[in-house]
Amino acid sequence: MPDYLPHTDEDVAAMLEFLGLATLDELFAAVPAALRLNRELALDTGSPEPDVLARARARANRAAELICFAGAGAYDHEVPPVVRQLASRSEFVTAYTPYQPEVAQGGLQAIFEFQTMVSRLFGLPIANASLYDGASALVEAVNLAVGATGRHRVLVSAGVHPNWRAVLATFAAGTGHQLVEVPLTEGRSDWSTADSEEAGAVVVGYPNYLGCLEDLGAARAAADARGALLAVAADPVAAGILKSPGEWGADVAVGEGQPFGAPLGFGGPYLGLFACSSAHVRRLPGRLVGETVDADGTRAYVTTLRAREQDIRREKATSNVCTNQTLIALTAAVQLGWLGTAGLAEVATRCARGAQHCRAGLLALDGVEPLTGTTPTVREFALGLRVPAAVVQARLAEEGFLAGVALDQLVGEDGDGSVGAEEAPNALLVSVTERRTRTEIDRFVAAFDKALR
Amino acid sequence: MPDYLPHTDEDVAAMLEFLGLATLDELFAAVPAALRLNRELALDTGSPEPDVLARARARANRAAELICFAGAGAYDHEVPPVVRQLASRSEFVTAYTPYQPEVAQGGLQAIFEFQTMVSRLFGLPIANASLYDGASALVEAVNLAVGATGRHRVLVSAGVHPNWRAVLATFAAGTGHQLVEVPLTEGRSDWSTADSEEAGAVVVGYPNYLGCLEDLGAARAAADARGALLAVAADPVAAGILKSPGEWGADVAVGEGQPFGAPLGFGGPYLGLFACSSAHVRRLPGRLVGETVDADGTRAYVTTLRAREQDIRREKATSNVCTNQTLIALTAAVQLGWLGTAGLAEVATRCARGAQHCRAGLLALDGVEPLTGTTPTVREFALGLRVPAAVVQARLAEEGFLAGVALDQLVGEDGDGSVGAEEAPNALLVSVTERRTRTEIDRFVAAFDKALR
Amino acid sequence: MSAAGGRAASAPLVGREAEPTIFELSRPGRRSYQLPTSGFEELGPDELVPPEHQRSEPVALAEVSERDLVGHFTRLSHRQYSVDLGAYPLGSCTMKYNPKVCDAVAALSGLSDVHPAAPAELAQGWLATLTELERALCELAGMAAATLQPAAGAAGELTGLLLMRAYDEARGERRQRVIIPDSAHGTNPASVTLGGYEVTTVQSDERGCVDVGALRQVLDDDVAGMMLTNPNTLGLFEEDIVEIADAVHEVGGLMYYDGANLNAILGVVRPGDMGFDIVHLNLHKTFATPHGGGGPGAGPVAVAGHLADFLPGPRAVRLESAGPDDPPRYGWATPARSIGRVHGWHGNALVLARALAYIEVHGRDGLLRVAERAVLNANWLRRRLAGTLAVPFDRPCMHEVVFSAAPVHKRTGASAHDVAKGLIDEGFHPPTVAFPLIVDDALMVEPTETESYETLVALAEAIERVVARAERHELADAPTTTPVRRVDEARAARMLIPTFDARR
Amino acid sequence: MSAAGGRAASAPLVGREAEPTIFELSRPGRRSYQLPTSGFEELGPDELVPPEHQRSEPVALAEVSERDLVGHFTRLSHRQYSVDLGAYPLGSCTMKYNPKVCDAVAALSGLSDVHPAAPAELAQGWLATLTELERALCELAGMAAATLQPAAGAAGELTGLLLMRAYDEARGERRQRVIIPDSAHGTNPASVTLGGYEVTTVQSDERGCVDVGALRQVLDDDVAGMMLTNPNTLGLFEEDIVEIADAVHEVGGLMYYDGANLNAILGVVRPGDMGFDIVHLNLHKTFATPHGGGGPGAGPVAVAGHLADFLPGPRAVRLESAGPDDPPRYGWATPARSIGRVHGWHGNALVLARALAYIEVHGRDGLLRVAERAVLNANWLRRRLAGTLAVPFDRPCMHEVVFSAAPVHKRTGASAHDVAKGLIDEGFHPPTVAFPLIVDDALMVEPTETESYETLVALAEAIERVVARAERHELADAPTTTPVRRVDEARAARMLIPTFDARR
Ligand SMILES: Cc1ncc(COP(=O)(O)O)c(C=O)c1O
Ligand SMILES: Cc1ncc(COP(=O)(O)O)c(C=O)c1O
Repeated sequence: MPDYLPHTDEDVAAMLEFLGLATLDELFAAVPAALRLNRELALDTGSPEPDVLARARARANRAAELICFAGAGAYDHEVPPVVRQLASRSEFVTAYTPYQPEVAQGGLQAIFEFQTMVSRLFGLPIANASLYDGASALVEAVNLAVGATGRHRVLVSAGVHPNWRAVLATFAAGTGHQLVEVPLTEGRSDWSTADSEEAGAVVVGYPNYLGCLEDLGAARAAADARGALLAVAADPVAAGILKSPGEWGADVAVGEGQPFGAPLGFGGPYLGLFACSSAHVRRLPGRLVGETVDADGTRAYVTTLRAREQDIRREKATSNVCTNQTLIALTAAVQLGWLGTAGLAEVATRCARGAQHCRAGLLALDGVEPLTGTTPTVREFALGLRVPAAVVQARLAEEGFLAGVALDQLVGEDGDGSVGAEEAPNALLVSVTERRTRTEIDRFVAAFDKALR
Repeated sequence: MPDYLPHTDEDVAAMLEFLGLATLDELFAAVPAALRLNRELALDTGSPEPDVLARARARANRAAELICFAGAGAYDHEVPPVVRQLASRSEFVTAYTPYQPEVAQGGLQAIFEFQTMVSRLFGLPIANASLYDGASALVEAVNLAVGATGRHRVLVSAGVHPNWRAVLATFAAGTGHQLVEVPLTEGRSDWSTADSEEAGAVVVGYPNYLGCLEDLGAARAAADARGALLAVAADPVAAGILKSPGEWGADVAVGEGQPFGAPLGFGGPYLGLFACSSAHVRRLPGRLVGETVDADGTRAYVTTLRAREQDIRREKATSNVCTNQTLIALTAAVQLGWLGTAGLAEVATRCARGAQHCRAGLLALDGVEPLTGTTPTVREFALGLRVPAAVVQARLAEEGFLAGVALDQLVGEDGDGSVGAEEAPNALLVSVTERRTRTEIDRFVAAFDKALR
Repeated sequence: MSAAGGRAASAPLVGREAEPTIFELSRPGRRSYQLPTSGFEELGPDELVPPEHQRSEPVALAEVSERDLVGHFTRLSHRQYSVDLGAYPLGSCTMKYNPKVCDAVAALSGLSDVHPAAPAELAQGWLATLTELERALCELAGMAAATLQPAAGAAGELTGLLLMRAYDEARGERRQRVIIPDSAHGTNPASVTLGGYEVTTVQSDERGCVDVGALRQVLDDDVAGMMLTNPNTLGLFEEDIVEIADAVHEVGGLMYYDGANLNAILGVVRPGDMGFDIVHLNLHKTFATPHGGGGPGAGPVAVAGHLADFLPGPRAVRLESAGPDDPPRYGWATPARSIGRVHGWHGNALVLARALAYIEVHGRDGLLRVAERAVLNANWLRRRLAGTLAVPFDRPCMHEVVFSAAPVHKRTGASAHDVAKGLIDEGFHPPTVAFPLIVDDALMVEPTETESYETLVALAEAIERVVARAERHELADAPTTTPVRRVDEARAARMLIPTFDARR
Repeated sequence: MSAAGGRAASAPLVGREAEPTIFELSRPGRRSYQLPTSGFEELGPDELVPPEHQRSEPVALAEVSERDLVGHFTRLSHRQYSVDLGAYPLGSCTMKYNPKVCDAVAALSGLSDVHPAAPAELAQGWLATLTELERALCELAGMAAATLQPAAGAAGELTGLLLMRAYDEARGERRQRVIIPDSAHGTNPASVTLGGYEVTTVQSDERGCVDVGALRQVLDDDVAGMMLTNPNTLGLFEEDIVEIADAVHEVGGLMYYDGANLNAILGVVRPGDMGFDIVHLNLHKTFATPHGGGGPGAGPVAVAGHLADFLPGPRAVRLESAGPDDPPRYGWATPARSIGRVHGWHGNALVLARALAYIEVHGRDGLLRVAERAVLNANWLRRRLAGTLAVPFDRPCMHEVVFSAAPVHKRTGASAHDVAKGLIDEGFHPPTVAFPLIVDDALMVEPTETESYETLVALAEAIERVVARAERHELADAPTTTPVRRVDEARAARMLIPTFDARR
């Protein structure tokens, strides 16, 4: 009966005696007898660690072994041993939210550095200490915009990741926002389709989820025309070579931070990035670390503007967020520290370089068409195939490749404003990271050719 | 050209200027020009980490995937994640020998605890801070005994691991010890075969390398009769259920500490365990940590009796050992802390239980004979097979098993006092650890049966 | 000149200086990163990105050597308290020891290197993991089905409220209010607002529990439901839970269980059996996901059968097997009247895998022991410290106990906050202060089951010493042993410096 | 009552108390271990071991919960300085930053889970690793062949001396003496004794190098060889090395190269080209095996062609391939006149794998940069600190520089030892003190190539401040910021307490 509990039988006996109790069961005297479970849980009895590890190993997935050309917001980037090792230091891993700053300077300073990095990346002066993921960051961005403008109508480009739009829609049921989908034309948002009523937010991807570069100038204009804030869902890696959302005039920028050191991990834990202009700092969702001094005047860090938060503001809080993704944010700070100025630019460039090579190779094949016309893409791109994308995926898996993301998985068989019903089943989104070598890409293209036949 | 050096070009320029030098090459002005390499090294240029990791992965070995029934001093024991994690904390990993005790209390205290554990395990009051491996610990034990007695003749049981005996012989060429091999009869040392001249040491395994329990009473008597110290090479796991060398009257006990937390690692880094009676503390080889106090009277630790060591005593030192296996010793302290009193006994018992089950199963097969008669064994046992051991190994590898250690690999085709020339090629040493389940053992026996045909 | 990355003066082992930021350690031209050999000719952004989209300058990040990167973050780690260093008796937070085997599970390449959009056939192991965890959580909660998507407790709460809403709408109703007790965690009211409801607060009675009379007064058919945690945030079991649930159900409301305190009742009593309809579970509390300095966590939501159809999707499900001897197969399915997605993918998957490992190691027997020992520890401390601190609700507690330093405060001027700072110098992380809000000078202690009797004694003695120091007016300076002294929180808000760039 | 495992008061972050030993944390009946389900009935020792061999009581180890185990060793780690915390400028020790990629290589299951007696066909990857490393080391040393068995430098030295001996004997000789300079590391004379030789010490001249005249005086045909490190332990290059080697060779002696200082000359000049016959390499210094608090290391020995036949065996070798397109195959071979084994298996294999990874990451270009930067850093410090400390041998150094605090000592009473303790309070690990023995109050500084310019400046400034404190007689108390103050080393030897049990 091995477990992690330190209590010897004598301990239990002595403690019960101190409490004037005869049995452990009496500890639960307050629980009405009728409610007690009074049977064992229908779970196995405890297994020793080696058995549990063996069981977990047996749940390994074939996808883990494939050379990855899938993206759509989750990318197979290089994470070096040094980043893994630093980010897994147990002081960081087994700490709580820094309620006692005197013994939490380590985590606080790391997050302060993270905020600085995100702020610089997105070109906006304020960044918070993380949100759950890109989708939740977008939800908070829209909430901020609606709160700031008092307008519930929200224009959402169909180029925003379909899952994120789905999450937006789910939560809009509570907040009552009215979401208006703005469809894509040749992979770019067509703002002319939306009516010109006032709105609280205009939301657009950069690049959008199909990999296309949106015209953020047009998006800014669409927002201005409607009195809305502009919220940009930016790919943080592509941001390494693209004009920043801030420079384009965004009020809020959000992103999925997974590419900065988090493993693919079947979708989580990931990292919601959130930055905004100074005007909105008091509406900021989530935690914010600020610099201050200690009693001796030494530089110190602490979570600040706490009056926005739920534990103080309760039903009037800017958001309900409490536990968040701090460790992943810290990991991102380490990973961005490792990449540095040149490294981030190099990663972004390499992704683009590989993607362009791959795209050219695939488009030269019989039975492959571009799905977004000639609109420029950066690190991923959408294709229309002669055969269903799922079939190509299955065939390429046999050859050792994860071929990309089948778009009907994201938009459904009926498609949406980004991909039409006719295109959806045969549409594939392909992504290339800096880990993909030229040889791998060339082999992939050759295997793809075979798979189409 | 990525590397780990922080120097920017400006740094190099500024530093050279400060030194009044024009080029880096001038730093090497003291090197006679004729000696300079003046060509590039015939090595590849540097490769980025991911490439190097990929290359290392490509050097993976088939043996790593096999279910391990090999032992002979290197065992496939359970090492839990908690031990790996603690022992790989970078403070322990990237420290030097504790020359400055004020900033090395962590490592020092861990080694003090290690020494205590080894002392208790072997039943002797003094244990050092580690030696390279079991073989080198044995060399040091013999050196100590010879030094203490002034007698160079050393009786070495053929039941001592053949590789260790080989190492003893190699170093005896320098120290001039005369090694006398004492052969085994039915797996036990036959002291009657050795002449009764005075000797410095009597060396015996417990259990010996063929897994047999030696009569340490007889060994003690053999030592006493010759005025020798008794040095016991003990299996530290079996020691968990066996009478300790100290209790048997050993003057020195040594062992291979690999089973306490070190991976198989193709033979290293392992851990030489060394314990002795108080009489010999000033002849102790290697480092010793002692408890003391600091200037405030607080408990503190420091390496002590340093006057034995080479950096002070130079040619008169008790040994030449300097860098040693500290991290592996620390790992052993963590692993033994994890096992605790009950755990070590349980591991030893489980090994014995599995080995007995396996032995019975194999002996029931056609074409398998015991190699050591009816002498009791604990965790491993030697068999004579109908076919060459190498053939059985190869066949069982196909079935997913590492079948054991072929004894001709250790003793050579011609055998030695432990295994005769006729037996050697067909002799196999099989070992069972607590990691082997009954099902695995039963499958192994079945596959073994097939392999013999 | 930038700061010296090789100077350890900020490591508490050898100094007390401030650690420079990574930006101060930076020197243009230094680098750590190394990328794989790609085999590509070196096209730059000019060839890859249209000019109007190009960044004019690279993002200015820190430029450090790998050595300085390691020195910096290692030193930062030495400036951070953690469970692995010592007890962390933060009430409501369940800072137990997290078995390292769970780290090992989460690090397995076969799990961690899987793309979330991989076709189900290539991710069977993950789908099996999710369905098994869902089953275990439902059994523990006494519920029928669950979503594993919510990334934390608060996300679970909001999901639960949207389920209420969907249920309401399916009934053709449009209820407006959700009831929560005044002792509730701040996420509850915040979530209620985001769920589109109004908060109605119900007072606690003098026993620290929901005042059933007061509750009845606010119940009507505009009430969509009630959120409750049981044991509540005072560590007390709501003994009238059946009456409460019945009353809420009578007006057509749903009962929502905030599972942050599930640790106390594992295998003893189940939310479903208490009458709850919706339950969120804080896996990062009960199921030993290390808290990571503030996450990641996971907040699955389990529901009774009548709500299963509304759950977020897609959910991993076990498919009908072709034959009885065929291995189990798994796929995705979205419930018929699903409220939709609440996470970008499938939730914090690696956290979910950890939780399953934790459940498997403990098993039904071990989980029950967890609850027993957690409650035993808290009660021992309650009794032991009853003479030192006030115990506002002096009756047996569950897994945590709320003390009040108010009498000490009045007597000595030292608040709960001061006591907390004093405790740091004793080598303990302080308990939660200032929560729950309904107790003055609250000190909320949750020892958890993984702390030993000896640690409880040492903690109690430390608190006694600190209170004695308070009597001697010695706490104003505390802490004195930490790398920084008391931190000026007010200044941080007044003179906001949220990034390094804001310092200038 | 045993100590409290959850109290962090010994962690420098929150306290300054002593950390209890694990034995003091122990409580009978607690446990951490978990073993796999075996499927065996529970036979005990009685059924498994004959009575006369049975232990009467189990080995009394500590009994702690996993939580206390983790707390204890995590707190101990916070009481330990390391490269990852800051600079570690210990002369002769080459405490450089060790790339984490090498840890990752050593942790690969395909390497670390291989039994050393596995048949060669099942261990081809390992044999390839060993042969590739041997080739690289031979190229770096300018040698023909190598053994990878020696587990550290000293083991390599003894191996080298036994090679000398075997070579002698093969020539039918029986030489008795080996020459070492007075600046040699202590392992050299100790190894000479163990090799069965007598030590003849040769003085250094006023330039800090071997006095060639004095050397010639002790050379005769009883000299088996000479051990030398170049650069020597003063960090100086022995410029007369050709003359020295020739002189030794003339009397029929062999030249032995102590490779602990190879870091200085990687790719610049090779021991083989200097006239050495035998070379040991300290992989844990030059090739970035982290030092582990005192090992494990590795001390391969490379030799010139005429000694290859004597090398220890077995050695991994590349076999003739069947056909030109066949993949390479590897096996074991023992040299014809091998001195025999010097390690229980094949040496510290995982350390060897790390070293190969280090060599591969750096490559020929990177290794040369290592040497250049190491020498640049040391010279910069030498020049910068020349006004603060004495420089006994004031000429360009190689990768390390020996200062003398003797003038400071004389002036202020503060010895090199005191200066070292003062430096700790500045946030730096001190340099090596009291070595080499031929310099009074030696402070031997080896910054290594991985420390930055900024760190060198900070180190220099710190030393200047410490010397200033010496002038003010403020060092007697140092260090003051550490968890323990100055440790009483004399008492440890006088009142020996080598185990917890000796305390009673
Ligand atoms: C009682 C209670 N409810 C809800 C929450 C919110 O959970 P989370 O922090 O995971 O969002 C917490 C934790 O902080 C809590 O203690
Ligand atoms: C110059 C010199 N020679 C030899 C050695 C001995 O090497 P090792 O400690 O690996 O035995 C050392 C290291 O301490 C050294 O610095």
